[in-house]
Amino acid sequence: MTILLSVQGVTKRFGGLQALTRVTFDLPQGQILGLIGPNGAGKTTLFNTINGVYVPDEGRTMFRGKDVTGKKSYELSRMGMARTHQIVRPLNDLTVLENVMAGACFGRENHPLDAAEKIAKEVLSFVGLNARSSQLAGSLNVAQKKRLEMARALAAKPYLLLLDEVLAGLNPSEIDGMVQTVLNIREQGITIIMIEHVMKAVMNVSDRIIVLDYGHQIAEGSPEEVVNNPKVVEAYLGDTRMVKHLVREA
Amino acid sequence: MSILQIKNVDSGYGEVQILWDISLDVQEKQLTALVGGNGVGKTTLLKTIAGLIRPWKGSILFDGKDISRIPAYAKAEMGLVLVPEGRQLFTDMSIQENLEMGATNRRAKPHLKANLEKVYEMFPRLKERMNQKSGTLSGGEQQMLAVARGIMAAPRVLMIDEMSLGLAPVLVLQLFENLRQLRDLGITVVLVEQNVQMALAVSDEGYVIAEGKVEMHGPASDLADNEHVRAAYLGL
Amino acid sequence: MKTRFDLGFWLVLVAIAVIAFPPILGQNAALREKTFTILLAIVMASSLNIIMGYTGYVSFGHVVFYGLGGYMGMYLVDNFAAPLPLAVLAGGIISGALAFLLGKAILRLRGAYFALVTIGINEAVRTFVSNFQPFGAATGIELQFAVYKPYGGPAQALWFVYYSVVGLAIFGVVFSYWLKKSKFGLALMTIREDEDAAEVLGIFTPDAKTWAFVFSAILPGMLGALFFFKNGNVEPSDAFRLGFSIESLVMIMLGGQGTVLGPILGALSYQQLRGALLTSDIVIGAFPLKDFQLVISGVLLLLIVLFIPSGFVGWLRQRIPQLRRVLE
Amino acid sequence: MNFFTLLTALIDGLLIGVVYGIAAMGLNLIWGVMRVINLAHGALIAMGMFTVYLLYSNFGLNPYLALLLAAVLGLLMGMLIYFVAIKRVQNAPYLSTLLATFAVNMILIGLGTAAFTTTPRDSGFSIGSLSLGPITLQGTRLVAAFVTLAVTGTLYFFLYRTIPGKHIRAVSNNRAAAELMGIPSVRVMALSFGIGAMLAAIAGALIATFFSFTVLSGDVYQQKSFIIGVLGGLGNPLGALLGGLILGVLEGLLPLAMPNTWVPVIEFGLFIFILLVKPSGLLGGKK
Amino acid sequence: AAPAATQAPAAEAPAAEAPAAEAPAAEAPAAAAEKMVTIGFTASLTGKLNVESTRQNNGLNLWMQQVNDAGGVKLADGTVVKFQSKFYDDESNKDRVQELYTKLAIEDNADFLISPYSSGLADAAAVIAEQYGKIMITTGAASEGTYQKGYTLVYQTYTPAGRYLTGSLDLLASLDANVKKIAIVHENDKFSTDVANALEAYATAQGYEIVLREGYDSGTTDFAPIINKIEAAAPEAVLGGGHFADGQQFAKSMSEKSLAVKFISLLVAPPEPTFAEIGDAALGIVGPSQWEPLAAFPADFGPTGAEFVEAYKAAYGEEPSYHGAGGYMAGLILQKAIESAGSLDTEAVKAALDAIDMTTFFGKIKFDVTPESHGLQIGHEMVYVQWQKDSAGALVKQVVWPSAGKTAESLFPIR
Ligand SMILES: Nc1ncnc2c1ncn2[C@@H]1O[C@H](COP(=O)(O)OP(=O)(O)OP(=O)(O)O)[C@@H](O)[C@H]1O
Ligand SMILES: Nc1ncnc2c1ncn2[C@@H]1O[C@H](COP(=O)(O)OP(=O)(O)OP(=O)(O)O)[C@@H](O)[C@H]1O
Ligand SMILES: [Mg+2]
Ligand SMILES: [Mg+2]
Repeated sequence: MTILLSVQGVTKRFGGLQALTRVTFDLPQGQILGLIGPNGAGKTTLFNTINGVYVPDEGRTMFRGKDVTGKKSYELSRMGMARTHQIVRPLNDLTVLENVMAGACFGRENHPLDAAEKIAKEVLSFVGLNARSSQLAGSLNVAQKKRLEMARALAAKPYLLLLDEVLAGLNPSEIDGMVQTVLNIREQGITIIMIEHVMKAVMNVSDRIIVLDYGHQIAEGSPEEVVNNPKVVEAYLGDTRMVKHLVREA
Repeated sequence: MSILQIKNVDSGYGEVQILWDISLDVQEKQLTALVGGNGVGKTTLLKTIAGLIRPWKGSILFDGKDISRIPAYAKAEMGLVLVPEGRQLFTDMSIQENLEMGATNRRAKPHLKANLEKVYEMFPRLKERMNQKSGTLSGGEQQMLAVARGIMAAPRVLMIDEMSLGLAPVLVLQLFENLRQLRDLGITVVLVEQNVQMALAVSDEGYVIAEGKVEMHGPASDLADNEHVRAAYLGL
Repeated sequence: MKTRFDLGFWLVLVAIAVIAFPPILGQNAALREKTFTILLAIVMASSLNIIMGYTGYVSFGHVVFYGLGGYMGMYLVDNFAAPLPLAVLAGGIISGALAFLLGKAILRLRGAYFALVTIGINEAVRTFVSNFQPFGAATGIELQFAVYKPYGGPAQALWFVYYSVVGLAIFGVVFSYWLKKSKFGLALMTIREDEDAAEVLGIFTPDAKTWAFVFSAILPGMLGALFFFKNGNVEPSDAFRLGFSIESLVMIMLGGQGTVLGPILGALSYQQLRGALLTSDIVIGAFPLKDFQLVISGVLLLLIVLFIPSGFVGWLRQRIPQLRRVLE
Repeated sequence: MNFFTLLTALIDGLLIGVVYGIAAMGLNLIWGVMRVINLAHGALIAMGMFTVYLLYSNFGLNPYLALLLAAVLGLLMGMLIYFVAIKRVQNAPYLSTLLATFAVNMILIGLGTAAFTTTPRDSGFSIGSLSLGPITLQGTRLVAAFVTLAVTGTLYFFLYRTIPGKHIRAVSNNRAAAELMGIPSVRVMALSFGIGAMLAAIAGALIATFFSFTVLSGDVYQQKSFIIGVLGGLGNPLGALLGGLILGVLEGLLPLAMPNTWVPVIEFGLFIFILLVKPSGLLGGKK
Repeated sequence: AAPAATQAPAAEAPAAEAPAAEAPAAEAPAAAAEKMVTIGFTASLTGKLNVESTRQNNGLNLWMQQVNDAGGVKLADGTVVKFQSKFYDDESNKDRVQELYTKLAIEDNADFLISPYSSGLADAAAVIAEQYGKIMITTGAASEGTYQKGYTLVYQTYTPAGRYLTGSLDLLASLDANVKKIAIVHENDKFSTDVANALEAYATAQGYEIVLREGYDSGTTDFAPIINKIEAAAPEAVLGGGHFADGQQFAKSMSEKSLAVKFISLLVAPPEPTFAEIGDAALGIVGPSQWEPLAAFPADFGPTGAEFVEAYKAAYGEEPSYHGAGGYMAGLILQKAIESAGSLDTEAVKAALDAIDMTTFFGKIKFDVTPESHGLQIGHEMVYVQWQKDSAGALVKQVVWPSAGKTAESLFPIR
């Protein structure tokens, strides 16, 4: 089992605020890692430090055996890391196809335009947006934009995909569709870290879960273990009855 | 008695029509939920009611008065307050200042102190951070502040768009509880939610919106039991 | 995306040809002078469009490249009797070099901050040149009339300058078209739409922006060398006239930023309009139109900004989606 | 070079600096509230100059009374500009507002040129000088400095202590939210633009009491306002005063050490430098 | 001396010239033997040079009206020539000057050209005049550079820049031979810098010590820092300046700051009547003038000074300044040349211009005809004025140099 990503003692401060405190974990290739925690726990910040938007104040990140601490996000992208954003960022004035081509062009495989177009078309039909490929991205609705984010990240053919709340704002039946998509991505051998508040999805999809609270890593383990960890329950899920309810309901 | 009536409203952006002949009746001191899939126009509807978008056709009555052409700020003065989707905080101001700004309208000003205490009690997290600039809060914290600020405006009708978006489950539960309290205090609440089950569970009335039209409406509990709703929106 | 040089390309080329060739065919010098002004504006606008329209960075002080190129060219012609093509090339090189040096530093700034810093750079360079002895400091550089001799006398020299500017214009728009259709162009437009997202997608934004800036600086530099050679003298206040910069922005706005055809149409119509207003004999009531040309231009600009902000071409593309293919 | 030369240069610099400051304050306020760089700022400054000049030379009205009228005119003009040129493009990319205000500038300058030509004017007004030993201070400049300080104080009181002032700050933070909280954002912004324009007009009016000027003179002060705004922090009115003082002092002292034509090179160099290393300015402004 | 410059346009001229024959005929059908001659130029209706340019324009129009009213100019073949003007706004900047002059030369068929105001614009226009083989009389364009480029058809009305302030120094020397420390403070533009360079060379040769040589940018309004610097250098005299606005402000500030110097001489601004707007600050300031209403030259061609002043006042309601006179002179020079040539032919008129040696109300006019600086004005001399108080205490301008033409003794030292 090769370790794709290794996060070692990562700390990030914003002024006086300690957003991440010595976060440490290893992510084996092919797994789906769920990242949960209360609002403001530092989940998005962790993504930002992993993919080079922020430089950690302490600690290191290793990606595919190389120390990538302090590398810029475009360098990491070339190395095979892709992400979606919690708040979608479509390239509004470009077409859906061009959006996805951008992913293929500048991602890991760095394709020329023609090849990128082919890949983009494949990815678009994979996420079910092929009918919209010549539309301007700005004219899509939120759910479509989320799919577009995902398609753009996938077109880069990443080794590691960081998904930041791709399910937020979707209704339950749409969530089912999206969860299926995530599983399909894993089928392709792509490793995933996924931030999610929608419990049923994280619990069902993740191989392993890490829980952050106030920037601290308070628990780690299989979904079962995490759900039953009293620290987690207290910090995040509230009373156990409700947890059961939520998980079952899911 | 209905406090807010929407009559045959059409609305949209630019030349794109989103809402088609929508009619609603919001009863005073009740919790009304608007549910529906993505992009069906729930946010657009709230924006239209709040005055951020002008309705193309039809009328909006508040307390029996036609308010369809009144700008947003004047509606807030009247007590029709929207907590918008996507935070919309005064990012360069502290939490405390944000809350104070929420209470700038004439009706809310006298109750500023009392309301402040009330919302700090509801959201202790905000109290801890009361001097932090709101722009540096996390997504969820910002959502809390947005709801709290709406409450500060001493609304008669409080419309909340996607309150639970990005909030941890524990908070979602608590917030729904808080909404019930507000209703019991005499505030009419209109709720737009992705979390259909939860929304219908706490509400008195429910409207299902589909493709810019009202597809169904009735007592929330009836809707929750409705076969079609269960199949389409609850994934059951 | 496959058919690189399709209908849109030929349309652009035809547009340039229709503008540039009449003076040549008729060997008409007055028309040539008028067209010269238009072509000058086209090259300037098309170049600026690369950084402004494609990349989304509004360079307000772009005239700095024109001015610096002009000075460089004049310096070489005056001191070393350099032939015009060499001087023009040098003008392009020095402007490109300046853009390269500045690029990484100033392109970190976004939005209005970038616009402000470019104004600052133009002013800094202008005031510096006003003190810089090799460039004649405040008095600038003057050419001897004899420099036109090697081109077959002054009249032929003017034609030579004209052919050169036609060449630059054709090169400029073809390059502009090719760039837009290239992978690099896609990178620029991605940056324009959302720079943070672009970085995450793997675009080396600092490099991409710097090169876009360099590409948008070279032709103005060459142009400056041509213009001041024709003019016979150069002074700091003429070379670094901020108004010219802003006029170029206006032309792009008028035609449609981010499109290839837009700057051409914008430059054409703007120059025609200004020319017509400046030389008009119309008197309305007690008011001769030409006294009010500034007011009229202002009102027109305001109307465009307020009502058709995407310019002619942008407006057409929005109105008639089928045209998106043709109007690049 | 003796001590008094330095002292004189310093005082001269401070006195002109505060006036630069007030010109920049208007630009800064408008930027802070609506993220608009007002390229018509110079034209508004010129308007202030001409108001004082025309009232004084035609009707003998005391320039400081004329200044009040100039201020009111500036306020109204600013609101008019807002409604005609800004309101519609406020949410468009910032290039639109830059060009819209530039168009307004063309219109104002064009009208001014048609009416007054670009002939230099001088109000010829003087209230004598104050001599302190070897140092001579011009009365008009001293008064200008005091007026500026008073206006700055009033502006601060207004922004932080009054309801309309707080509304300006809220709208400057998030317009849609302010609107939803019951703040009439359009009126608030029109007011802010009006106040910004008023500050420009006041600056122009003060300058007219001691410098000669033309229809085009506002441009110089507009450019200085950019530098000052960036120095002190764009969007930060107090920063404008600080920036103005810094610029004034530089302009006062630097020529003693180098050819005076190098001063603008230094100024613009500083401008670029600050933008690059601390774009939020010395006092921190709004991004 | 007809280099490529004049021959080349011949290739283009015929095509353009052809319609020229018809156009005037259409306009003046009455007398068969009358011909309208078009004089083309650009003027700075807007922009920073507007004031001087407008005065220049006034002068030219006055001349044109007078010559036409007087029945025009009769050529050798009996044709009566009348004049009309065609002009455009150059906005005080160079971008369109060449385009507009080309338009004037070719489309508008201007027979003769007059320069725009200012050395910079005139220089750009001169290239075009030369390229199309049109004679251009420059006025308001003092810098020597334009005439040292090998042009053959460009003629200068004004005394060249280099001689603007040297006379001031002569005046100073005559007033007090002990004054040795001078400061040269000038606008940082082409014309003023040319003046300052020439002055510096001259002053050094005369044994003056230049304690400060300082340029300032065009558009400078705050002179306080510069004056502090002058004060620190402690000169006895200040010479320099630039154009009107800065000169006026500079003088005003020197007075307000009570700068202790004995002698001040500034360019361009002092001869303007509106210079007196600054009140007592104007007192004692000396300025070079191309011409002054008070200077009475025995005119052998054209009106006398008094006649010109009267006509100008009648037409424009103000005392003429030298820019107005300069505009008038451009026309007068052309008139003289056409009369002597008896023809409108470029070569003939050029020969006449080369031969001109006349005295007008403006002073002597004669052009350099050497190939190195053809067209440079070598006849005309500056006069120097100083603002003084008359017996009633009002500010008046007096001519104080050269001593032969002076109308009053110099005020010295001024402070
Ligand atoms: N500013 C806008 N301009 C144009 N179209 C818009 C705009 N905002 C939303 N739309 C479109 O209007 C439709 C309805 O959007 P709206 O935001 O009202 O949906 P919603 O029901 O709130 O969805 P969600 O659950 O995703 O929030 C969508 O198709 C969306 O793409
Ligand atoms: N740029 C920043 N400057 C200052 N503080 C920040 C910044 N970004 C995030 N923070 C703070 O860091 C903490 C963690 O934020 P983060 O966005 O990572 O939370 P999160 O776990 O993603 O929360 P959510 O689930 O609500 O999205 C929060 O308290 C937030 O206020
Ligand atoms: Mg987050
Ligand atoms: Mg919504």
